[in-house]
Amino acid sequence: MSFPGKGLLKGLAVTMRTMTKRSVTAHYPDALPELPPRSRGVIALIEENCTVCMLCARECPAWCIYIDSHKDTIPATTEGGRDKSRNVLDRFAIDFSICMYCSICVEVCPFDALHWSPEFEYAELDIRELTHEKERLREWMWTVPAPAALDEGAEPAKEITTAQKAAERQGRPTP
Amino acid sequence: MTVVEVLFLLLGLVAAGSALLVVTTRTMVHAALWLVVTLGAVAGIFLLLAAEFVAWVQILIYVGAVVVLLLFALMLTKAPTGPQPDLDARRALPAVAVAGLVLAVLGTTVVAGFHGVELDLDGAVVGSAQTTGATIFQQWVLPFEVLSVLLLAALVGAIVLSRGTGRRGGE
Amino acid sequence: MAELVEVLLRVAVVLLAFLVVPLLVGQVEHKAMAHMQSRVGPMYAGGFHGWAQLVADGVKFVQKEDVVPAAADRTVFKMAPAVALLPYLVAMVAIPIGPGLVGQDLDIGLFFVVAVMGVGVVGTLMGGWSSANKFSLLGGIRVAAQLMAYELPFVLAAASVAMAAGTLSLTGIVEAWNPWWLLWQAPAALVFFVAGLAELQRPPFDIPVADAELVFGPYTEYGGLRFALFILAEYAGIVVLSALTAVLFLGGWHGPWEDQVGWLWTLAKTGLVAFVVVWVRVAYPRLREDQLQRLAWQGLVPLVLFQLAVTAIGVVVMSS
Amino acid sequence: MPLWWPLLLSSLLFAIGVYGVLVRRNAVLVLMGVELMLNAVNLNLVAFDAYFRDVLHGGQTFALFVIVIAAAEIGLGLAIVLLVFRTHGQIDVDTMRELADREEPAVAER
Repeated sequence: MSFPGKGLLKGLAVTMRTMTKRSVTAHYPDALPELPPRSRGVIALIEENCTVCMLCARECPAWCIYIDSHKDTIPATTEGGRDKSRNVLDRFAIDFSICMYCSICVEVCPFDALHWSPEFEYAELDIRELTHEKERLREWMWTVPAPAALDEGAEPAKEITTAQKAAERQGRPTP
Repeated sequence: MTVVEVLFLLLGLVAAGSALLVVTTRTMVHAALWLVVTLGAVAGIFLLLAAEFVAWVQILIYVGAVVVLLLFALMLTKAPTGPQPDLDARRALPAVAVAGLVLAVLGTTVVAGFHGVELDLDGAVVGSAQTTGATIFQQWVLPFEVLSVLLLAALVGAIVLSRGTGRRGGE
Repeated sequence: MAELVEVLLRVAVVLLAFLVVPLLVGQVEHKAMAHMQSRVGPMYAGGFHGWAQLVADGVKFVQKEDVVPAAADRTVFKMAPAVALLPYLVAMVAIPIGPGLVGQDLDIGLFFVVAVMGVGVVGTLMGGWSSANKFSLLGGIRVAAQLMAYELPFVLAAASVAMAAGTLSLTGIVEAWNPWWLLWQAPAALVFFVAGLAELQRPPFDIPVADAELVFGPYTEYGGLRFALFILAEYAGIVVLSALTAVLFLGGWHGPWEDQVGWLWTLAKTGLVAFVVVWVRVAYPRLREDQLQRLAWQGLVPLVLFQLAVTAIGVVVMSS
Repeated sequence: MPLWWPLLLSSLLFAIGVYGVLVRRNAVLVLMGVELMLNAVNLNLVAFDAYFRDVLHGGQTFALFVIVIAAAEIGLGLAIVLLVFRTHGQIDVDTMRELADREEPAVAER
């Protein structure tokens, strides 16, 4: 049956029913949100993994990653050998006032040096202070949660299978 | 001078002054807003003259409806925001002459005709809703009915006028 | 002397009510609307369930810069909020909440209130025109069209109840009120309430300020204190409309123990109607411009004309 | 209060209205002038009503009637103005000459 004002009555009923129910809002500053792993809060950096390959800086659509480095020479370990050279990271900074949280840098990083941390309370009073240097990015690394568990029956992660194969070839027992 | 007289003079000054601004201002919407002031002041004078009902009808119909209609028309006819130099035709002098003549004739007539006549406002003249309603529906029923027919005609006319171009444009 | 003191006292009470009651309505809207949408609304300001949120808002508004657009008509722009707000204050003076509990009892109170409420729209039109902004101007045009459409059923609905009571005095109407008027005058009450909502540009009739298409209609260029005054005018309008609906159609102070707590009944009924105003806002989507005009001319006007005929028959039958 | 005060004010308003009607070019502003004149008439009617203490309240009643007529007039007038605006794109009363006699002897040309 339809009559004029039916929609209005339905709306009134729904809103009244909702009002009498208890709302499940989390009261944020008092109750912190539990964000899942890989939530795009802030980008954290493991400095040790970074090889200064510059992929992240080049792929960044917003050009918000600044990297400075120099070459370091490692003396040869064997007699008559050649000296090795190695990239040393001097500065790694992300300007979060430009970053658009697209996650491209995290994806392209070949050595897993960049990770998403769910940490989001890093507002600053001045926009220039939103450029965070590698020390701060390293600190955020401690807030990166363990990745989500794989689905039931899914293939194990590639890293683990490769490691297992290598171990089998060497004849060691697998874990 | 009594309080009523002082109030009358003040309201009269406001009414006349803002009426002058209605016809002289260079900004069109200001004219409508000054008209509001004039109408409000005249409504105040109605209150002083013991015509309470007429005063509130004046506010309801004029300020609430007529001025809103006028502003609506100004907005629909794309009245610009700023002042415009060419609002008046170049005939201010003859217009002033005609208006002055009207004022002179009417003014001398009323002043000469009613000089020395006092308006007694303390008496039983009360334009309340009850007395006004009673007189309209007992003594003035015929004009009232004629007026309602006129209003209906105006309504139909306005509808026809505003629909006319739409149909022509459609065909 | 005692008379003067009494008048001053009445004015002070009305002014106080004018400043406090709209805030109450605003707070109810904050909280009720939030819960109707499964939220909790403001929780922090003032400590207990954010009761001081609107006070905090007011303090914030006062601190803001007073901005007038360069192309705007400065005087008109600055005066508009006052013109929008004052009529509701004046209207509140004439609304009784109990026998004798009224700012100023007028012989034609109903007429006075309806006339004065129409003036408030001029303020909105002034704001819409003087902002020198296309969105504001469009909003102003919509406000004018909406007012033209809904003023007629609004006044006719008020006329119906005045006809039934045989008086234009608000106190007199409440005195003459009978519980069975709830049935007899129900269409008029409905029309009065709906048309009043439309005159206040409250949702679902808020197409003049439709934020998705007109930013904020006539108020787009306003900020700080002037914006706050416009918002206060909207909530004061809700209070006046609710109080009028309660007094005209819901019997004002009639109720159990009306001799002792009559004024409480009026306030309770006013609060109930104000709650319905908020409730409707949450429950119904905004009407389109053509739907709005159709509702006025094809829905409310015929309905209220029918109601006038019914009222006239009722009055004649009862008096004979 | 002397009776001629409101009467003189009314004459003044009327004269101002006449000036407005004569001098303005915009049709809406012309209508505003007409409103001023009608208001002057109302003021006159009300003043005489108060003076005569008419038991029939003819003055106030007629003032009400005039207000109603003014409302009808403004409604129709603005409908016409909007129509003119739609067809001509402007509402300057000086340029609306379609209903006037041709200045040229147009009939003779045929």
